[in-house]
Amino acid sequence: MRAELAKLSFEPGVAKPDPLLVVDGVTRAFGGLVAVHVEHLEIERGAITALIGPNGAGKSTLFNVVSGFDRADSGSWTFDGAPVTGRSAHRVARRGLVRTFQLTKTLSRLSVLENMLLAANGQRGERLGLALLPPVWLRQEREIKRRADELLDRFRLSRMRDEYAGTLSGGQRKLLEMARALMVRPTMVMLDEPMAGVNPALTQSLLSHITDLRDEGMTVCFVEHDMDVVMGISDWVVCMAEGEVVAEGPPHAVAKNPAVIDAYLGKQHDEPGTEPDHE
Amino acid sequence: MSEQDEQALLVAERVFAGYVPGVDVLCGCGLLLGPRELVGVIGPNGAGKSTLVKAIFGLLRIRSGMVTFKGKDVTNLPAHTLVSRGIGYVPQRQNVFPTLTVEENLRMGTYLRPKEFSRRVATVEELFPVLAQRRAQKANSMSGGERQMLGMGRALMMEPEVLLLDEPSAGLSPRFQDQVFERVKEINASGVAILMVEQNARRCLQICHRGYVLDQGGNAYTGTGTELLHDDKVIELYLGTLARAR
Amino acid sequence: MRVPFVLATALTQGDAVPQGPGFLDRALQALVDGIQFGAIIAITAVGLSLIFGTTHLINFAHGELVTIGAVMAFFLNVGAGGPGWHLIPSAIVAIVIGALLGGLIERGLWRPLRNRGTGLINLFIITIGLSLLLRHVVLVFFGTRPQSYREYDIQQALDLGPVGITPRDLIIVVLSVLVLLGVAFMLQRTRIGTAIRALSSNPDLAEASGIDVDRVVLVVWMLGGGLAALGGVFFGLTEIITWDMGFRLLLLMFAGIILGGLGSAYGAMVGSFVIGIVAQMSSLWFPVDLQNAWALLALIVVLLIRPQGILGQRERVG
Amino acid sequence: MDWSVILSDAIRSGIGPVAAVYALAAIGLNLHFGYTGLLNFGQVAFMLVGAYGVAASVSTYGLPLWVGVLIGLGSSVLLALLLGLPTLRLRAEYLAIATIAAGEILRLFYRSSWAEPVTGGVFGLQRFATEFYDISPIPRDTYGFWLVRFTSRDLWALSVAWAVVLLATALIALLVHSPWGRVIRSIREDEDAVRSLGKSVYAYKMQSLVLGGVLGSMAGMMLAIQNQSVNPDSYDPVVTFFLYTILVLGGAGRVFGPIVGSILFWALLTFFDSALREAIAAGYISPDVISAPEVGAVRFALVGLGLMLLMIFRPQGLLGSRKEMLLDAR
Repeated sequence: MRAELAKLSFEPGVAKPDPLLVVDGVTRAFGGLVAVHVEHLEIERGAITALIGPNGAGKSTLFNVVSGFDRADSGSWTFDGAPVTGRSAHRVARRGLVRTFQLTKTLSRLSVLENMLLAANGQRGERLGLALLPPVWLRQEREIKRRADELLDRFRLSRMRDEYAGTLSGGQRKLLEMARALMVRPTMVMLDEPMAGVNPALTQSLLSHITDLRDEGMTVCFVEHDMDVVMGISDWVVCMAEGEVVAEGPPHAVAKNPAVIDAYLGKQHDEPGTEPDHE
Repeated sequence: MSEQDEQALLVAERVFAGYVPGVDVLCGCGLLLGPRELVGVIGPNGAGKSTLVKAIFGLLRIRSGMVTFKGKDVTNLPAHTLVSRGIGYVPQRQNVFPTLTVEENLRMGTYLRPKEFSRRVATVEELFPVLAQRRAQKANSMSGGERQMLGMGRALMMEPEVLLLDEPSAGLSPRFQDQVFERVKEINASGVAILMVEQNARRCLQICHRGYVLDQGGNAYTGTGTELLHDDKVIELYLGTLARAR
Repeated sequence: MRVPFVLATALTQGDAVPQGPGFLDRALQALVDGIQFGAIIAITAVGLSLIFGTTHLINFAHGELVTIGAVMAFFLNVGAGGPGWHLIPSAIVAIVIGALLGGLIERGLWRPLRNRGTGLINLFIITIGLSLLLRHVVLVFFGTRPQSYREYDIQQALDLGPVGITPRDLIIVVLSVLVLLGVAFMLQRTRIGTAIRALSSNPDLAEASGIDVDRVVLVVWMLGGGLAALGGVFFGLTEIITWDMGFRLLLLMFAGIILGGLGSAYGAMVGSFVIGIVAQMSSLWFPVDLQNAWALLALIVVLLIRPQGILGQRERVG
Repeated sequence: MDWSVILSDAIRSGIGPVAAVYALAAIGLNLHFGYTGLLNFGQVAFMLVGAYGVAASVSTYGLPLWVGVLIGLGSSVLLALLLGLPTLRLRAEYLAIATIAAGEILRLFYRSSWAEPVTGGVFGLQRFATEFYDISPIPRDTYGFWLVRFTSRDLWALSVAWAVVLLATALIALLVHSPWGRVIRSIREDEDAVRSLGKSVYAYKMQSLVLGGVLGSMAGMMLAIQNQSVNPDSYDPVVTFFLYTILVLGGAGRVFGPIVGSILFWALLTFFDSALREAIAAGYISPDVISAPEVGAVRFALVGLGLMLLMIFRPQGLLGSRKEMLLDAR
C-alpha cells in the first residue's frame, strides 16, 4: 500500500490508484467565514489517511459534511463509487462510512454493552413488528453480543461492560465510541480526534487497533493533533489550513513540506517591525 | 523573574479544573503576568490553554488552586466582578454579540460604567478605525477579522489593566492574523498587560515578552519569547517526530 | 348625533338588504378586531419571548401572570372587600403587583433552580406545575363566574366609515401599540434593553462584558410580569375576566412567538398580530367558536412549511 | 372526621377504572417521554380522537362498537402521523408546543357548532357503549372489600381496563428490552450518535409517537365507555399535565412507573379531596377559608405543587434511580 502511494506526486488533490472517498469542490461557510474549501481530495481504499492541520482548518467541518451531519454550500462527493452528496447521516452510515465525534457521543443511560449492541446493523429486532417476537431475533442478538464482547475485550472495556456509559472517563468514552463504530462493520471509519483525552497507556493500544483495522482491509481516515501518532501509523497525510488542502503525501514527505510547518507554527514573518522587543 | 513575582499583576497557582466531573483538564497549571507584560500561552491542541484562561476569568470552576489579581484572591469570582476589577476577556469564537450593532457591542463593553462610553469609544476607535466606519452595522455582518477587532475593542472599553485573549488569530486569514497581532502589540504598548493563548506559536512568541508552553494541563516550559521560539523541545512538543524528521 | 345614525343605518340596512354588510366591510371590521386582539396577545407574548430569549425557559405559567393581573385589577376595582378604586389606578397597581410577582418567581424559584443546574426540560415541567398551582389558587379566590370591570363595560361603537370600534377598544389598541413601542424603545435605546438583547445574543460574552446576568434576568421577569398584568386587564376589558383567561391566551402567545421566530421580541410582536388577525378574519368564513383553532392551526402550518427558517441556522456538530 | 371513609375513598379511586385509564394513557406517554425523549404535551388529543372514534361511530353512524374501536385506533395513527410530520425533525420544545396546540385545535373543532352533527358539539354524545356492558359476565351486585365497593358495572369496566393496562405494560416491557427499544432509548440520549450508526432517527421517533398515541387513544376509548358519554371539554390540556405528574411520580422510563404513578396519584388526590370535605363538614376548616365547592380547585392546586416539588426534589420518581438521573444529559 505504502509503496503504491509513494509513487504518486505529493501535491494537493492528487489522484489515487483506488480511491474509496472522492470529494470534489466542497465548500461550507459559516456566516462570512469559509470553513471548508476543498477542490479535490481522494482517500485511498485500505489505507490509513491522517487529516492534520491547526485549529479552525476545517477538518471537523469536512468530516461533518461528508458524513451527512452538515450540509455543503456546494460540491459533491462519492463513496465507494456511489454518489452520497447531501445524503442524510444514517444513509451514509449504512453505506459503510461510519464516523466518531470529537466530543464523544456516548449514550449515557445505556450500559456499555448496550452502546455496542445498538451499533450492529441489520438487526431484525429493530423492526417494531419483530421486536415483539424475541425468538426471531434472540439468536442474532447472541451473535451480536459475542461480537460486542470480543470488541470490548480488544478495547479493554470488558470490566465496564454492564456499567452506564455515562460513568466512563473521557478516554474510555473515546475507546467505546471507536469500538461502537466497528460494530457497524464499516468499509471506512472516520475518527475525529480519537486520541484526545486518552491516557498514554491506552494510546499505544488504540494505535495498534487502528493499524489492525487497516490490516483487516478497512479504510481509516482520522483527524489528529498528536504528530507522533500521525507519523507513526499513517500511510498518507493530508494537511488542511484555512479550509483548504495545503499538502498531501506520505508522512516523511509531509514532514518536510514547508506548507505544513507554516500551517502549524504560523507563517514566518521577518519584516523588521515584528521583532520582539524586550525591556 | 523574582522581581516580577513580587509585583505580578495576575497570578494563577496550581490550578485544577475541568468540564466533566472527575476529569481534570488542568492539573496544577500556574502562570504569572507582570504589569505591562505581554505573555503568550502556547501548546498543542488539547493542552488546556483555553481552559486555563476560562478558569482564571471565572467562567469555569476552579477545583483547587488560586488566582490572585493585584495581590487579592479572585479565585472563582463571577466574571462580571472581575471585569469591574479591571480584567478584560475576549473569547475564542463567539467574541461578539451578533445581533447587536458595532456601537451596541462597544456599549456593552462599558456596561458597568456607561458614562465612560463616549470617552473610551474615541480611544478604541482610534485603535480600530474599522469600527468607527461600521458603527451602525450589525456584528453578524462582519468578517472574522473584523469581529476579532470588535471583540478586543469591546473588552478594552472598560480600560482594563489585564486583557485575556483566547486564540485571537483562530480561523482568520493570514492577512487578518497579521493585523490582529499588530493590534495586540499596540494594545500592549499602550500599557495593558496581555495574556494571550495562541495556536500560532511562532507569531505569538515573536511579539511576546515571555511565553508559557502548556502540555497535558500542566506547564511544560517557560521562558522569553525568543528562547522558546528557538527551543527545539517546543517545536517537538508541537510537531513530535514531524520535527525530528526535519 | 353619530350613534343614533349608526343604529338607523343598521336598521335600514337590515330592512333593505337582509344579508347585512358587504364582505369587504365585514373583512375590514374583522381586521380591526384582529389588530385589537393581536395587540393584547403581543403585549403578553413579548415578555414570554424575552424570558425565553434570555433564559431558554419555556414558561408555561405565563398565562397565569396574565390572569393574576386581570383578577388583581378586578379585586381593587369591584371585588367584595376590595377598596373599590377606579379601574385606572387599579390597573396600575395590578401591573406593579404583576411585576413584583414575576420578580419574586424568578428570584425565589428559577434562579435557585438554574444555579442547581436543573435541566431545561425539568424546568419546563416545573412551569407546568406552577401553572396548575397558580391557576387553581386563582380559582379558589376568584371563583368560576366570569366578571367584568365596573368602568368602560358597555359602550357604543364609534362609526369610522365601514368599521366600528368602541372608544374603549380604540384606546386599548392605541395604548397597546404605545406600550409595544415603549418596549421596543427600551430594548433598542436603553442600557438595560441593550443588555437584554446582548444576553439573548451571547450569554457567555454578556457575563464576560461585566453584565450581571442574574440582574438582567430579574428585570426581564419583572417586565414580563408587568406586561402580562397589563395584557390581562386589557383582555378582561375587551372580553371578560375568568379564572382561566390567561391559560386560554397562552397557546396563542406561543403561536405568535413561534410564528415570529422563537426568541426574538420583535418577531413575537409581529407574530402575535398575525395570530390575532388570523383568528378574527377566520370568522368571515368559519364559525366564531373556531377562531382560536384556526390561529393555532396557523402555528402548525408554519412549523410545516418553514421550520428551518424559524429555527435559524442549523447548529454545527462536533 | 371519618378516616375510614377517607381511606376507602382513596383506595377505591386508586384501583378504580379512572386510575386504569390514566395509567394506560401514561404508558403511551412513557414511551414518548420516558423512553424516546419526545416532549409530547398533547397526549389528551390521542385520548380525544379515541373516545370520539368510538362515540361518534356508534352514536352518530349506528356502527357496531368494535368498528368504532377500529376507527378510534385509526384516527390516532393518523393524528400521530400528521403531528409527527412537521415536528419530529425540530427541537424538543417545538414538539411540545405543537402537540399541545394540536390538542386544543382538536378539542375546539370537536366542540364547534360545525362538527355538531357528528360530535354533538358542546353537548357531546351519550349512551354508545351498551354493547360493552351487555357482554359483561359479572352478575348484578356490588363487589369489594371493607368499605371499598364497586357496582358490577364498574367492576366489569375496571377489570377490562386493568387487563388492558397489564397487556400494554407487558408490551412495553417486551419492546423496550428489545433491539427496537434499544434504539428508542438511544435516541433519548443522543440523536446524532444513533444517526452516525446508520439508524433513521426520524422513522423510530415516528413509530414511537404512533404507538404511544395508539395507547393514548385506547385510554380515551375506555374513558368514554366507562362514562357512557363524551364531552369535548373533559379533554383539555390539564389531562396531559396530570399524565406527566403521574409519570414523574412513578418514574419516567420505568416499565411500572405509569401504573404505580396512576394508582398513587388518584389515591392521593381522592384522599385530599375526601379529607378536606370531611374536615369542612366536621368544622375543622372554616367554610370561609375553603368552601366545599372549592375543594376541587384546591386539589388541582395541590397537583401542581406536587408536580413542582417532585421535579425539584425527586425527578426520578418513586421507581427511578438517582444514579441514572444524574447521568441525564438533558
